[in-house]
Amino acid sequence: ADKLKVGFVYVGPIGDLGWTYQHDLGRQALVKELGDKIETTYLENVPEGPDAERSIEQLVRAGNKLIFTTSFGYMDSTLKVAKKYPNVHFEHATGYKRNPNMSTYSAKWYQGRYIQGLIAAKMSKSGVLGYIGSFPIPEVVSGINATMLAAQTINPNIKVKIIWANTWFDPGKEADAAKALIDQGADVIMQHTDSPAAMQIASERGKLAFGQDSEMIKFGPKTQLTSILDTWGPYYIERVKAELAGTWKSENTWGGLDSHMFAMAPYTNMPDDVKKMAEDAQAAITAGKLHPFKCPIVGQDGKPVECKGGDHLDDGQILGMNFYVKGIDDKLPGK
Amino acid sequence: MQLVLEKRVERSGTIALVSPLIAIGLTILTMVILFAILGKNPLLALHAYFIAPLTDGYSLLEIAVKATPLVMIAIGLSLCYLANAWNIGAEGQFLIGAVAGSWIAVKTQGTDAGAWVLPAMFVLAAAAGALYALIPAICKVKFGASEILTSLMLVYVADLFLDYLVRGPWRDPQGFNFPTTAEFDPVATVPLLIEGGRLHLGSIIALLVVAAAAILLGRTIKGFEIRVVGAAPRAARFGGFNANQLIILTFAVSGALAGLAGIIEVAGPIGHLQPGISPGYGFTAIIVAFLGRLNPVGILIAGLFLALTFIGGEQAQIAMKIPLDVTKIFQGILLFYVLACDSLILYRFKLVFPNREVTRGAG
Amino acid sequence: MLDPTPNGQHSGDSPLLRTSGLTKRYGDFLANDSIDIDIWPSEIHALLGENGAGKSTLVKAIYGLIQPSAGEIRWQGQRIVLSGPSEARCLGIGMVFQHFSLFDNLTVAENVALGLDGKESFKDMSARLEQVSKTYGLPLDPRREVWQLSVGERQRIEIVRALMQDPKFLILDEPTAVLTPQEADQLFIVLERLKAEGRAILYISHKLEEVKRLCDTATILRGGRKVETCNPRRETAASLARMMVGGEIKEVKAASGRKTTVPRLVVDDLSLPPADAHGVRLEHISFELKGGEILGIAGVAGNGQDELFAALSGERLSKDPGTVVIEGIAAGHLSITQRRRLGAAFVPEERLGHGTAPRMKLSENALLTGHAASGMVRRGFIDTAATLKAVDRATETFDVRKAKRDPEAASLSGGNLQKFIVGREILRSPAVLVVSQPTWGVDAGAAAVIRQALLDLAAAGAAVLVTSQDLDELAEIADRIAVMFHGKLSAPLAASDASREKLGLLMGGSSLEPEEIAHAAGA
Amino acid sequence: MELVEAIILAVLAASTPLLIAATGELVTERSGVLNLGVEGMMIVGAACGFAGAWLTGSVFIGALFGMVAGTLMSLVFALMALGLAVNQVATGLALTILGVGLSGLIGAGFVGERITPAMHLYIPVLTDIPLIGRVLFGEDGFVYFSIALIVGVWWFLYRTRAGLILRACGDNHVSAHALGYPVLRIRTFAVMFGGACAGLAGAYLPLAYTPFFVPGMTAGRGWIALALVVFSSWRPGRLVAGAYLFGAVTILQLHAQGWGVGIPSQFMSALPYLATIIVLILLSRARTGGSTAPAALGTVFVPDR
Ligand SMILES: Nc1ncnc2c1ncn2[C@@H]1O[C@H](COP(=O)(O)OP(=O)(O)OP(=O)(O)O)[C@@H](O)[C@H]1O
Ligand SMILES: Nc1ncnc2c1ncn2[C@@H]1O[C@H](COP(=O)(O)OP(=O)(O)OP(=O)(O)O)[C@@H](O)[C@H]1O
Ligand SMILES: [Mg+2]
Ligand SMILES: [Mg+2]
Repeated sequence: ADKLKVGFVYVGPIGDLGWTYQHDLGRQALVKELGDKIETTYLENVPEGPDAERSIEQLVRAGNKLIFTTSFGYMDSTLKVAKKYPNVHFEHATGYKRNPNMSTYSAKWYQGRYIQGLIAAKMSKSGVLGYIGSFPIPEVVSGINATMLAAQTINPNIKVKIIWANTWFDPGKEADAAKALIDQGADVIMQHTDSPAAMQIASERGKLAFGQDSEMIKFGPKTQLTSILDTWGPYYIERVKAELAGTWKSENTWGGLDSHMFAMAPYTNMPDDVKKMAEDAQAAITAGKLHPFKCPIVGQDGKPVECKGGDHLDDGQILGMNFYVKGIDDKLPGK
Repeated sequence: MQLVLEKRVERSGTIALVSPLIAIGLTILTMVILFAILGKNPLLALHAYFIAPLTDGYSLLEIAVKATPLVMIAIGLSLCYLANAWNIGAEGQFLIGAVAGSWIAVKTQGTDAGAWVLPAMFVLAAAAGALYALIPAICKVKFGASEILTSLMLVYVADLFLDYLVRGPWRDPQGFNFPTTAEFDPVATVPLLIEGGRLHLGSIIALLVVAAAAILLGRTIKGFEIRVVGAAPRAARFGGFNANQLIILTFAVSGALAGLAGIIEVAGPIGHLQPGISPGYGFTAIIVAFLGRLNPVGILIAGLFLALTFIGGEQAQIAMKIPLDVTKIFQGILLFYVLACDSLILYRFKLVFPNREVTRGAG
Repeated sequence: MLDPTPNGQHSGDSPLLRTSGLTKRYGDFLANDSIDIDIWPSEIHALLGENGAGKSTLVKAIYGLIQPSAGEIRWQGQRIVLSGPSEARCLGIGMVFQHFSLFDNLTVAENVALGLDGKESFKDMSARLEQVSKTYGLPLDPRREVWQLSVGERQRIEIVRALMQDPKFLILDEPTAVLTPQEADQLFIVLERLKAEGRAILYISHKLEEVKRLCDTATILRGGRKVETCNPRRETAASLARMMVGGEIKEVKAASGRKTTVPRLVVDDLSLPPADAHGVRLEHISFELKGGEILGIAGVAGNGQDELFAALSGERLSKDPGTVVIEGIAAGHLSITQRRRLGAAFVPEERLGHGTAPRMKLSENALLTGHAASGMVRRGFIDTAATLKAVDRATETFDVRKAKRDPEAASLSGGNLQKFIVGREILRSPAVLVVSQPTWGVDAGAAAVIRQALLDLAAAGAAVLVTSQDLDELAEIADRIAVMFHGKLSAPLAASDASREKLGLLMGGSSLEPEEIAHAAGA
Repeated sequence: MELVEAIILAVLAASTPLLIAATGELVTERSGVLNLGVEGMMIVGAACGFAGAWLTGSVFIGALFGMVAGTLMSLVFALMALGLAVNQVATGLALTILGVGLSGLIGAGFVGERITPAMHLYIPVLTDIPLIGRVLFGEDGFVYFSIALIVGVWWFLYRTRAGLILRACGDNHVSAHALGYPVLRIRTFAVMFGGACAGLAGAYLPLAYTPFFVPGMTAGRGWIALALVVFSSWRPGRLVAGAYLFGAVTILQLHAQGWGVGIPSQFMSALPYLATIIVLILLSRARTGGSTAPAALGTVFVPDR
């Protein structure tokens, strides 16, 4: 029989060392696992504008039966193509619109950010954390909040300085932002942009930092505390297997540590007690015993945030998060 | 021995006709070599680039869709360049046009506003693009500031402005704070021409723009004015034509066309406003304008041809895993060859033998 | 050895420079056809010829700027092949170009340094520059940038630059075209002195009187060939001109019964500040030109003729509408197009790039001025047939020779293009024609055609204003002649009353006081 | 106070690639050639510079690779714009497209690798002087080189005969040709110098700024360099001021965010561009006479022979 064709649409170059790179690692894992049954194709550097729809459709027309579109900006394009080709299955990363033949998938990175917040608060001597944001979208904002909530459990007076780079990817600018944060007193750098530039700067300055998307220890052997690793491989394998078995269904997968949608890189460059604390937190979160957004949560304005998910915020609140929690001394852009 | 250029007495009509063919031939030859170096089968690659997209209806329509904004912007730019006004900020004017047009779409969202919405969006987008283009034009005319650079700087500003709007005030309230406006209402959407495809009214508008430009440049005194001002400024002044007015005019027209292209793209193939609405259309259009030799019909052909290389590049990526970078190299080389061959319309090669043996006079 | 006798007999065995069979070919066109010329030390050698005869081409080849197609150059008896001007300078050949080879945004000292070979330090060079300019009475401020200088000062830089090379042989290509008579006189003193120092000079000029005064030998070129070498002092201006043109110059006949009518162009107290740093200020210019009349404006180039043309044509506007009145209508504030609609037509000095767009077709160039009032444009649309018809009419009436029906302007020879331009304007039957240098660079035949056309136009009742540096031309066609100097216009003299002497004084800036007129007449 | 020193250090680093690339373009433009392909030459310089350093382990050799790559790119430009008299604007844009493609292809094999970045100078005692020590004695070699480069270019342009000839070509190529200067050859050298500088500036990014290569890492810096040349009105002194000013605005807007100024970050990011436009206008207005730009800039020259 013909091999199943699986397509991928990437927003960056596969060599960006970050987001797209990790998706491609996932694809490679897929090939390794199911290479005799499937054939994969990818399109890289596909802009999120009008070209996206065509790129996706080109993959459909080339015979791909399952297509992963790996950037938020592809959401509407994917949906349009999905409606046009009901017999092809689509998987869109990080979006919220679905169709009977279009799933969404994303990861609860905020869980990892929570662990990072704990570590950061423990490791920071200055009590100031530096945070490089890409764009103030909910995913990034929830990451900042999770970090802060965690850090406040260790040090109620912890401060975070936030710089928005307004780009996912400009190594030079990311490096400049890292320098500025360090110069302003931050001694632990966290980033939500894609290149290892910030890690590199922190390493040069003898500070500590967390990686993003991928393993960045190479760029800071004495610097990286841990990194949130986008491990798409298991998910891709699972979904392709379902497709092969004919059991594919439209789903909303928002997996956390428990479902291995992402992983934490080894905890390095920290004392054993901190490492132990991190591992314990990871275990607790994985087991569902610890929720980063456990109520009560107080917003920046001093008012408690409505608790829609019982004892924690519900997924909708997290997915659409557009407020800062109390203690963040900054203004959310666009508010 | 040295190969040098010599001016022709008159431009060569023959070369003008064959030069694009020679250029394409040379490009293909170069690409064959490059494919061979990359270990790809050159024939299959060429097939993917050039033949495959031309042999199925879907790709043909997509070529038209992709070419639409390129042609529209390039026509405007060609007017500027003919008049010696260097607008390289069409990208910014495209974005501002998209933003301005979208404003109506966003404001009327969910109301039962009537069929006036789309035309109003077009008008506002064109006006905004024109106004935005007027900034560098006025800086040039009033203060003598280089329009090349001011128009380029304004691209970044427009990009950030769009970014601010879609991440801030214009964000879709139901959109989980993601940086996009809500999907435009049907009255604010460019109608499709063929059910199921993406070909839209914009392509017809682009064709009209080409026709209008061809008439303007070939048949009207205004078009003549544009050509003289660029070709011989002093003669133009003698003819009674004002170069400064023309800088303003051509910038405004090209800004309007870029702005219109912007809103058509947003209200057409995209359907909502978001960052990254332009994969560099404004810059690619500069190439289209030159590839088309600043001639409206030439630009139409060049726009379709460049669109073909984009679509073909995707198909080559899918079919043969040829990296996207190769498509860029391909476009760069093509442009080089076309420009080089066109140079032979005005010049011819001549061999000269510089006399090296120099005898010095007896002191 | 360096002691030539004035009648052209030279002692010594070999000339300083000799060309034999020197040929320069441009495509099929022979710009220089087998030219032999000898230059001896202590000689001022004139090179004469009509525009386009090949004078500049010859000296450029001698200076190494262009490579001859055939023939040889000998320097002090030895064959030389020059690959560039710097080699010529090494040998001791200096050159002052017809078109300034200066750099506007560099200082005088830098401009001079660029013409030297840079063996001395910039400081030494600057010091020597000051010394040389003092010695020869050509004052220059080394620190000023060229764009700030007047035409005369620019010419001085060119000359000083050549002198600084201490040349054995100096080539001057039309150095006096842009000088006032006083400046020219100063130059002649310098040249005499150089000659006395034993240097040779090759002197190109169209001013035959000054050649007769200055030069020991004259070589005359016609159509790229050498036709004669003679002693200019023994010739008359007329005989030299005859050799240049190759025959008598056709007489231009004024149509009989020309009557002046109403004033058609009136300029009243026109003043205009200079357009740029090195422009000339127009000051209080007034004159009245009636239909049927030709007014000539004489003057050395750069005295405001260009500015006057721009002000009359409307390329530059004046604030006061009353300063220029065309056909009774105040037009000082009107654009060139509006003035054309009033019945005015204009022919600028520069054919390529000003009068025409070089790379556009003749029909398009007909449209360039014709769009204003010739029915070539209807509701913004161009009537291509009408533009072609205008080309055909000009071609027929003025015998414009061209390779095809509608070629690019740049492909026409200078004379033919000029005939086209004049034809284009005259065929619109203007009420007022303002024309600048109508026969500059045009051969005698074509020049006669153009002058006749101007006369005929006036005869038909138009008012014609002709600016020219060629006094003979003005004498031939103008009814009255005024002189432009430093942006001021003298009162017009009746042509019959305007002797060369009077005009010469006016061109030098003197006002004609009664005793000066007497003096001039007596000189 | 330490913060001031730190900011100055960051500004110097951010400005250095701009300064190097702009210096090269300044020389190119002074000769009368407008090469808009700086971004393309930079990005190829970045890819080749990284490749060189990774293959040989030497940052210095990497920098040489970058310069050679930039030079080769500029030769393509020279062939087109000078040899074939093609429109310079179009050629420059084509060069940028080609460069982006080429760098992606060249760099693909090196993605994910890292090198040891360029060393920073350390002179005991001197480097430790507070406030100025690290600024003056603790930079990487590129920073010192960029300053030497611009001083050298100033000296070359205004104190040497070759510089005078180069300026003359940019002012009036017809006159320069008439005086016997090989205009096209001189311009070719100027273009090559510009290419070498752009290549080096590109190489600075993966060799000193962030010790790894990723496609597109120049992120528009080549265009900024071009703007800086105009901004400087073609004067080396003002170029230094402009480059550092641009670097300063870039860095300070990041700091302002860190301090929580509360202005939308997009507006902060737009500041450097707006500042450039305003300075362009002010400079153009302040002009008194002559032309600020090299008079022959961007025009085609085909000599008569
Ligand atoms: N590069 C060229 N290509 C073709 N023809 C040329 C070129 N240069 C000069 N000519 C032609 O050679 C002829 C001689 O020109 P040249 O400049 O020597 O004339 P001239 O005697 O100096 O005239 P003028 O008195 O106007 O200065 C002219 O007909 C000119 O058009
Ligand atoms: N720079 C040039 N390049 C190429 N061809 C030229 C150039 N200048 C002149 N020619 C050609 O040489 C021919 C002679 O031109 P030129 O202007 O010298 O004529 P001319 O002998 O002066 O005639 P006229 O007396 O009518 O002015 C023209 O037909 C033109 O095509
Ligand atoms: Mg001459
Ligand atoms: Mg002639």
